[in-house]
Amino acid sequence: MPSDLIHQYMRIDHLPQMWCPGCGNGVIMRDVAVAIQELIEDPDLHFNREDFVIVSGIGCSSRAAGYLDFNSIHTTHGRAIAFATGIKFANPKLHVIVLTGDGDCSAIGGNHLIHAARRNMGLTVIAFNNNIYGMTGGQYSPTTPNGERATTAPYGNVDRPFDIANLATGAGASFSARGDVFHARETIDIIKQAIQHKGFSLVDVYSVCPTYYGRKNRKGDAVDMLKWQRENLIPTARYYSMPEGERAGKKLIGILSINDYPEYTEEYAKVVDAVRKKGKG
Amino acid sequence: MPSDLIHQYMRIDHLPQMWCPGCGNGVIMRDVAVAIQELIEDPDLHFNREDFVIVSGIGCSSRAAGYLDFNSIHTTHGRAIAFATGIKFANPKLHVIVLTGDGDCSAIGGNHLIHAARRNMGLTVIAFNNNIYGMTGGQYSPTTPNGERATTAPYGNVDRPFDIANLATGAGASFSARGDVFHARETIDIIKQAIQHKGFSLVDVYSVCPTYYGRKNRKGDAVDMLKWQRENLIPTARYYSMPEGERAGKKLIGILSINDYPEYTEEYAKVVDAVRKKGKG
Amino acid sequence: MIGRKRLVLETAWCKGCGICAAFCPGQVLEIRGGKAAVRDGGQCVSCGLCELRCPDYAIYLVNVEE
Amino acid sequence: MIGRKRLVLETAWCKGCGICAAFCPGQVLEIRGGKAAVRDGGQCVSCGLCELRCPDYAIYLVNVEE
Amino acid sequence: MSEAVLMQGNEAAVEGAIAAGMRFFAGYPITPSTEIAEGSAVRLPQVGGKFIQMEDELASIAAVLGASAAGMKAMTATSGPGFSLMQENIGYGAMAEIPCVIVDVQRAGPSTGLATSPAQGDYMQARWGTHGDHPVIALSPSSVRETYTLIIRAFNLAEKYRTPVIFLMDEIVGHMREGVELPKPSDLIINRRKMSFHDGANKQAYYVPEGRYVPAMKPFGQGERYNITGNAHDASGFPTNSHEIAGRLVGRLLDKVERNADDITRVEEYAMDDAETAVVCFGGTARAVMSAVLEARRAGKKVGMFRPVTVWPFPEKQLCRRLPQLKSILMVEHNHGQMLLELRRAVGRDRPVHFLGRIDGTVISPQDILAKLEEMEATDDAE
Amino acid sequence: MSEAVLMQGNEAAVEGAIAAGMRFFAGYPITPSTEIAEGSAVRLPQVGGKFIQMEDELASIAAVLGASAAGMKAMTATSGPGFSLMQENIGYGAMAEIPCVIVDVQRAGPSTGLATSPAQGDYMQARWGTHGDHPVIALSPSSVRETYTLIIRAFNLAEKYRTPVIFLMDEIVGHMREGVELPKPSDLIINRRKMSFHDGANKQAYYVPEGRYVPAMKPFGQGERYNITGNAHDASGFPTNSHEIAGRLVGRLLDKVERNADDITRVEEYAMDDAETAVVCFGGTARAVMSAVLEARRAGKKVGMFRPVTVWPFPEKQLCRRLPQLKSILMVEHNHGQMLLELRRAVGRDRPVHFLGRIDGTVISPQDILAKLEEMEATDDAE
Amino acid sequence: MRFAGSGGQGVILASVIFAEAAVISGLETVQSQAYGPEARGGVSRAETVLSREQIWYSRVTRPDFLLALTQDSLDSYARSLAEGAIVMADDSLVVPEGLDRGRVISVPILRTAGETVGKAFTANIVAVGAINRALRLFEPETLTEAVRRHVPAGTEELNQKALAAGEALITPEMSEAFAQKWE
Amino acid sequence: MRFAGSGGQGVILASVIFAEAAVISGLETVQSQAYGPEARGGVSRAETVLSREQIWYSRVTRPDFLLALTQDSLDSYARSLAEGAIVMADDSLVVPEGLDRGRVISVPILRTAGETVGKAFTANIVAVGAINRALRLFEPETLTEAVRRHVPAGTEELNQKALAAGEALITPEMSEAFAQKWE
Ligand SMILES: Cc1ncc(C[n+]2csc(CCOP(=O)(O)OP(=O)(O)O)c2C)c(N)n1
Ligand SMILES: Cc1ncc(C[n+]2csc(CCOP(=O)(O)OP(=O)(O)O)c2C)c(N)n1
Ligand code: SF4
Ligand code: SF4
Ligand code: SF4
Ligand code: SF4
Ligand code: SF4
Ligand code: SF4
Ligand SMILES: [Mg+2]
Ligand SMILES: [Mg+2]
Repeated sequence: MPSDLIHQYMRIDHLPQMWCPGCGNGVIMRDVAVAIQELIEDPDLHFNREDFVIVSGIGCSSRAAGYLDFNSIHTTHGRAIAFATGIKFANPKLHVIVLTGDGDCSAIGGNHLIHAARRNMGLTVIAFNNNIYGMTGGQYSPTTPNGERATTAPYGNVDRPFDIANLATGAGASFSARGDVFHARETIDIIKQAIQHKGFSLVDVYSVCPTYYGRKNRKGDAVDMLKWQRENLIPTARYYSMPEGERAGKKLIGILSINDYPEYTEEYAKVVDAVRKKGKG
Repeated sequence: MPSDLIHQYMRIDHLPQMWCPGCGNGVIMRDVAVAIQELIEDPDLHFNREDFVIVSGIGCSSRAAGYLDFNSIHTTHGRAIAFATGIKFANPKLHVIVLTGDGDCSAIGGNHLIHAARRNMGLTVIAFNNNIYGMTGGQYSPTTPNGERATTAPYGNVDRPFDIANLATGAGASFSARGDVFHARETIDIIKQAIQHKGFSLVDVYSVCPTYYGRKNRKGDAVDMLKWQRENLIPTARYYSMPEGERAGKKLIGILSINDYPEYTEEYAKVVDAVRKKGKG
Repeated sequence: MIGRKRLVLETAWCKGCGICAAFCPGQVLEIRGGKAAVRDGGQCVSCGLCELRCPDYAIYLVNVEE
Repeated sequence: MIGRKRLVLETAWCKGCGICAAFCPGQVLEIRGGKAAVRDGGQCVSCGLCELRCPDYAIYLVNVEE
Repeated sequence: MSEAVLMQGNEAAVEGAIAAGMRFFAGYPITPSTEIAEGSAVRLPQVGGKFIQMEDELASIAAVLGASAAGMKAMTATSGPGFSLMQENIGYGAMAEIPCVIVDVQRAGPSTGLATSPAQGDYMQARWGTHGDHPVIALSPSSVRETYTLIIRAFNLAEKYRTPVIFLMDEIVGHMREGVELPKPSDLIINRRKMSFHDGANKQAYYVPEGRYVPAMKPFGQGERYNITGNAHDASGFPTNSHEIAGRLVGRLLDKVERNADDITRVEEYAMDDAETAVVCFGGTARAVMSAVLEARRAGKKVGMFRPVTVWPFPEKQLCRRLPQLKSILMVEHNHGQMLLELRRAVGRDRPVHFLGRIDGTVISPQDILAKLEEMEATDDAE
Repeated sequence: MSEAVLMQGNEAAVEGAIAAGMRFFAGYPITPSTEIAEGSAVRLPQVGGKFIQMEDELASIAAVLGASAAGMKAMTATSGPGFSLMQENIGYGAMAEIPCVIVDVQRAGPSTGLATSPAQGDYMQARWGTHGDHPVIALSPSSVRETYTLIIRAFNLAEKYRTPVIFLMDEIVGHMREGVELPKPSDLIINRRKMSFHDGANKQAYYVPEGRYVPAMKPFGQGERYNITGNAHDASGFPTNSHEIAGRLVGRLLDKVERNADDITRVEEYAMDDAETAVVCFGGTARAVMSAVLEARRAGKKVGMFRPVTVWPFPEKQLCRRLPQLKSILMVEHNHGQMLLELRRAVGRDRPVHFLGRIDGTVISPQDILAKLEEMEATDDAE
Repeated sequence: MRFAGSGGQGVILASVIFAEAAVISGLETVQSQAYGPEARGGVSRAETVLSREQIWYSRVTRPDFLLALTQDSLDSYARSLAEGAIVMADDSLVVPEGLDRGRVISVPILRTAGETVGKAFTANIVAVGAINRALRLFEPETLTEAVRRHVPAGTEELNQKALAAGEALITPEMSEAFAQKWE
Repeated sequence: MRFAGSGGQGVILASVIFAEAAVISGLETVQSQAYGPEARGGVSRAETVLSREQIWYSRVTRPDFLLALTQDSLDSYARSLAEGAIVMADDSLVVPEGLDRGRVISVPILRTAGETVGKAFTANIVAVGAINRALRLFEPETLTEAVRRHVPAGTEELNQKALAAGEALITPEMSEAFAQKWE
């Protein structure tokens, strides 16, 4: 018997999930479930369970769509955000949450990411960023650090990595944030804010893949990798209270940028209204 | 008999080109030819004509590849940068110049743009940015300003536009700049610098499409559109000597950001060297 | 403590990754035979960190009716 | 002026867009019958702006042998 | 004055789709299909629908599938290069059983080819463009008028069989203008998406009662949560690794089209009753064929036209019914011989099958066909 | 100890390609082809070559074509979903005549299907996946050993005919390990890219002498500047709107493969000399077929194996040569019947063509085939 | 009927307006055109087939009527006319040899648009007016309605002016002569 | 020979090592495996066919030998063995009913790897050593070389240790008994 949360929000027939021991995906998936639960249960807010749609692409992380007991759609590799755009635009009252991998959203799906950000389409994108292609067995991804090893970077990675949150901001995202596995509570709160944000929101959640990324790069096991996150990823309050000098090499966990551009489907609705008022329709 | 420049660097059998009267593409294409000519003719530099490769996608602007008398390849819509990546990587001594449209490089080709920028692949990308899909008859592009009209935005464009130069910077481009049709001499100089830059360089050149963008949006004819550029696009020196207040609504023509990350093919060559030294090869 | 809570371990779901044990403030847990196990239940402060970070939902707290 | 230059108009290539005329500092040029034409050649200061901005390479300067 | 309206084929596709209930269009412009996007951009807001221009064709088909999953009748339109890019997700639509209509207005290829010239070179691609075994339904109109009514049928079939339907137009019809008398939409039965899962098997999303082929479809956001995936999946929609379940699933997908071929396939026959020579053609090519057949009949020749309206599945049965009366067959199409392959397979070797094709982007004329018919007479007689 | 090396089919593809002169690989990982990318990443730097992992399959094929234009023998490898994404640029390669090799290691589909299970469902897609009429050469190996030599042939054909060649593997062969004795690369003729344009017609890039089909290819950066385009183009490589030139171009592209079919197509025949029943198959399926044929022969049955090694163009002529001696034919493939369609078309109705296929991601066994052969005997006799 | 000119001259629209007039009058009609590269390169020609019976093949191989606004189009399409076809050409064009001058209506379409109407881009509508008057094809109201349906909102008046200016180019005698030849 | 376990236990590698040893010895061999979802989900089983003649069909329908490292795999594959097949199972597993105990080699593979060798992930190599000794398949040097070719640089020593530890699990008597049954 799993906990109430799991029982209520996951398809427990299919648990425990297919992920490796210590894989960060399980924690992030739970973060999403908790965030949604807390939003639904908040009497001041008016979130309805049936209005949530989980969209994913292909990858280890994208299997999360199947486990979460919502309207869910597991699409093709890289296209989750484009599917999500169709879903949201077709029915703007839906809360459309995209669960995706670093490869899924920033390699093959990079174009849809920047365009959804540009349009400010009201989606919440949660990138399970493990710096590797997990599903296919450990090839480097656009977020694999320079010099690190992967099955397709046997001599060290020549590519420079993306910072997915920066990329989204550069493309015009109105909300971008970073979370991780270790700081699960903070990440839950960030996800809650992302879902509540009207317009496009992106949360780049640093995950851990002990099986491929960890093993190839001598990062130790899942516990070691989480310890690394504890030391190097710093939640907002502590980050800003740190002396500048200490911040070097560390990254902020929290909201990185936010603004209130108009949301796409709302803008479109205005056009439709104007046209229909003018007649014909 | 055309001028020496044209005679020497263009396939004059195919001129005058297919573009509409007053289309900015002709000016930008000439800018590219002049920039290359000046580089080749500079005795201090060692540019060889046979080492230039012009790569384009599909669109009005992409027809430029055919007119320029170099190694040239007119590829598929959106894929010019990916083809160019293959060309450059296969033979790094080549100067690979991508001539592309706003749609070609930032709509369908957006992913290749950000990834080439991320890798710092040694390409020079010149975007002929006319804020519209010219070739297909005037649909909005990712750079069509919000609210403007296009055949597919009959009630005004709901999308927010990209700033292509910003997008490239967000993705990690090591050189990004802006040019235009009116400031042709300045733009030639910018293109020369872009070609000389080792690593990925992008020049977002504001073009004019009087036929579609101009007509749909009551921007007047080509002359009016160039006058608008004269008033609103300001070359570096003047821009920075302007009082802050006057800069509002105006854009800088010049280099926007530059740095010296290592270039991709050079980094890869180091890997190959290291591997071969270790033996086996 | 905010109400009494009881620790539940769903061993069948545990994959033995060791995260719960490594970050438990009370050193309540350990890995035994490839699975999480309670070493010293008395030390549990019901902080819920193990539940928060268990990737397989194999460990959690339930409220205890008083 | 840096050397004497002569203006050449390749009317067959001209599409009559009017750019050369609009931005010629000497008002040397005009559009006549849908094509660029020289209105007053004497005013030409050989600045080359017409050549620089003609989208169809229909107007340019050549050096004149002395 | 009549009530006919002058329309382009591409406009008729938009109007017909709207009549069929299409309220969502996502696309990316490409000649010669662009007017479908442009028309949708104008018309959809007028009827409370939505138009979006996506960043490319990959995104367009994905958005269409997403919108359909969210309950809207959705469509996209493209031409060859874009159709190639859509292939992966067309297979997804087939596997996940998401209805939608994909218009391909064919142009001369391969690659960017001659973008504004007519061709019918995507016929085989419509069937085989995506990987793996999958079902395909494709319809092809030959006039502006038919475009309007046939695209309604395309939507109906998409809903009925829960699958993407390919509407295979060509530049000839897409850019042609004709007067069209619009039938009242209410004259045409338009299937609405079923609103609840089939009963039984715990109301699983992909449960199909014995002897049926198509699970009922419930859009997202209306209760009855379920999972959709392009992986092999069980009746609940969850990915499976079971070969048995996967085999049954793909088998059902193929069966639902193959076993319902009688319902799906339609042909137009003209002057076939006593015909000894059948001219087979589809889409815009039929215009020249009709002219030629009329002319040949005037000259007393027993020639008829056999036109698959449903081009996939190929109406093999209807054709074979005509075989006994036929002495010879002429396939006319604007390609190198694609439907010809199906025809040859269906007919076997016992009837001479002749071919008139064109790959240079020009249109085959009635004179070309008449000349070919004469040539055939000569050779067939000689045999 | 022998000099054989234990290799996976995917590894053999890498080693064979390197032996053929491949020095550029661009790809994107996908099961079950990933080992080809991984192997290339390790091996290419060792031989002075280049490996790059691109952002997706669209970029991979584009980079491969670009590298080939710049003078390198280039390859990519993928599986169904990625193969679908590559289709547009496969057509570009055919139109612009840029040689390269595209490996498709087939898996069970459609869509993401059963990613790790074997299938042969992309056979038709290999021929018809891209839009418009275009030529296709596709080869399919049935053992690890053959993978090594056949991929060398794929590179040779790509160079000789200046066209993308599809190397159609399947999971069975891709993931199987066998001991392979590597022939010395020098034993295999490897065509090098021709280094100067054909003389004549002002040395135009796409000039082809009378009676020949393939223009000589000159890589970028070596003088002789020219233009490459996927639009219809004249002999100089410049886009044209002339229907006549376009028609001649596409005609030549199709002819260069069709008219050279004798040079391109290869089949493997086993025990066919006196066979009355032919079992037709390709790729990894041949393993079970060989076992079954051996077994059937042991039981005294006149059964042989006919295996197209060149799967496109389909070796129709070679097959028809065998028709007179055959009483029946059995097609065995891991799909719903794709090569079966070609077979039926080629054979017509005068021989019974039976089919044994599988779409559930499992492997057909020799026992399955033997059972089917027995069933055939029963029905064919009954007729 | 074939309408030929260079891209941007609006020959397509002229062709569409006649098709629309036909639809309004209950005639059968098919209108089509040939394009340059992608949509942009400009239309080289457009065609309208008018008939009382169902029209099948939509392309005109040998048109009965040709409108030519550029010398290129006049020269190239003059060769493929039906016997007895009528040609309307701008008066700035040189009538090529081999064309029966008695069947050529040479009128100042471009000049009228630029000067009388005041907007060069109305040349197509001027031509429509002239053609209709010369060949006596449709009732003037029908044509007025057809034009109205196809021009952008706000330009109706300008276009009616162009239509009238076009009609005014044709004298009653010309009309008498050509309408007969056409029938 | 079938090798079965859960993902990450390296049963593929065990299977590959025997195939490699076969190649080194000049035998014909085909090695194959079945995967879970994409590459990641872990291999459920791997197979090696050894023969003196050319091998065509590469899958094992009824293996002569099964290595089982998990209870699941033992239970499910025990059902499809050839007659007289030999099974090697970790001694922590319960031998299912219906399996001839006389043909089951039950040895502490996992424990040996974890304790004797010191690294749990060497269980596959321990198994390889045990199997080879029990069935007397290849010369010890051949196997040593086969292992060397397939383990990451730097781990050779560890793996030789594992191999030896595996061999040590098999007593000469066991070897005598099983090698005969196998032949
Ligand atoms: C079109 C296509 N290309 C490639 C693949 C193979 N593939 C599946 S998942 C994946 C990458 C997974 O990486 P990521 O998105 O980072 O997810 P992770 O597994 O790391 O969570 C790839 C390349 C595919 N399924 N479809
Ligand atoms: C895959 C594909 N999709 C669509 C098209 C149609 N198409 C050709 S050019 C173009 C857009 C051109 O816009 P841009 O890149 O801005 O170039 P411009 O014509 O404005 O210079 C489009 C959509 C195509 N050729 N291929
Ligand atoms: S491979 Fe990596 S990302 Fe995938 S389940 Fe295992 S640990 Fe997680
Ligand atoms: S349509 Fe616009 S971009 Fe294209 S040639 Fe004409 S003016 Fe230039
Ligand atoms: S964190 Fe969960 S899965 Fe990991 S050891 Fe603890 S209980 Fe087991
Ligand atoms: S609730 Fe806290 S103290 Fe108790 S076992 Fe879990 S982590 Fe340890
Ligand atoms: S700028 Fe050039 S094309 Fe334009 S009017 Fe002047 S000469 Fe003619
Ligand atoms: S050179 Fe300068 S002054 Fe002379 S015509 Fe040209 S623009 Fe005018
Ligand atoms: Mg990842
Ligand atoms: Mg543009």
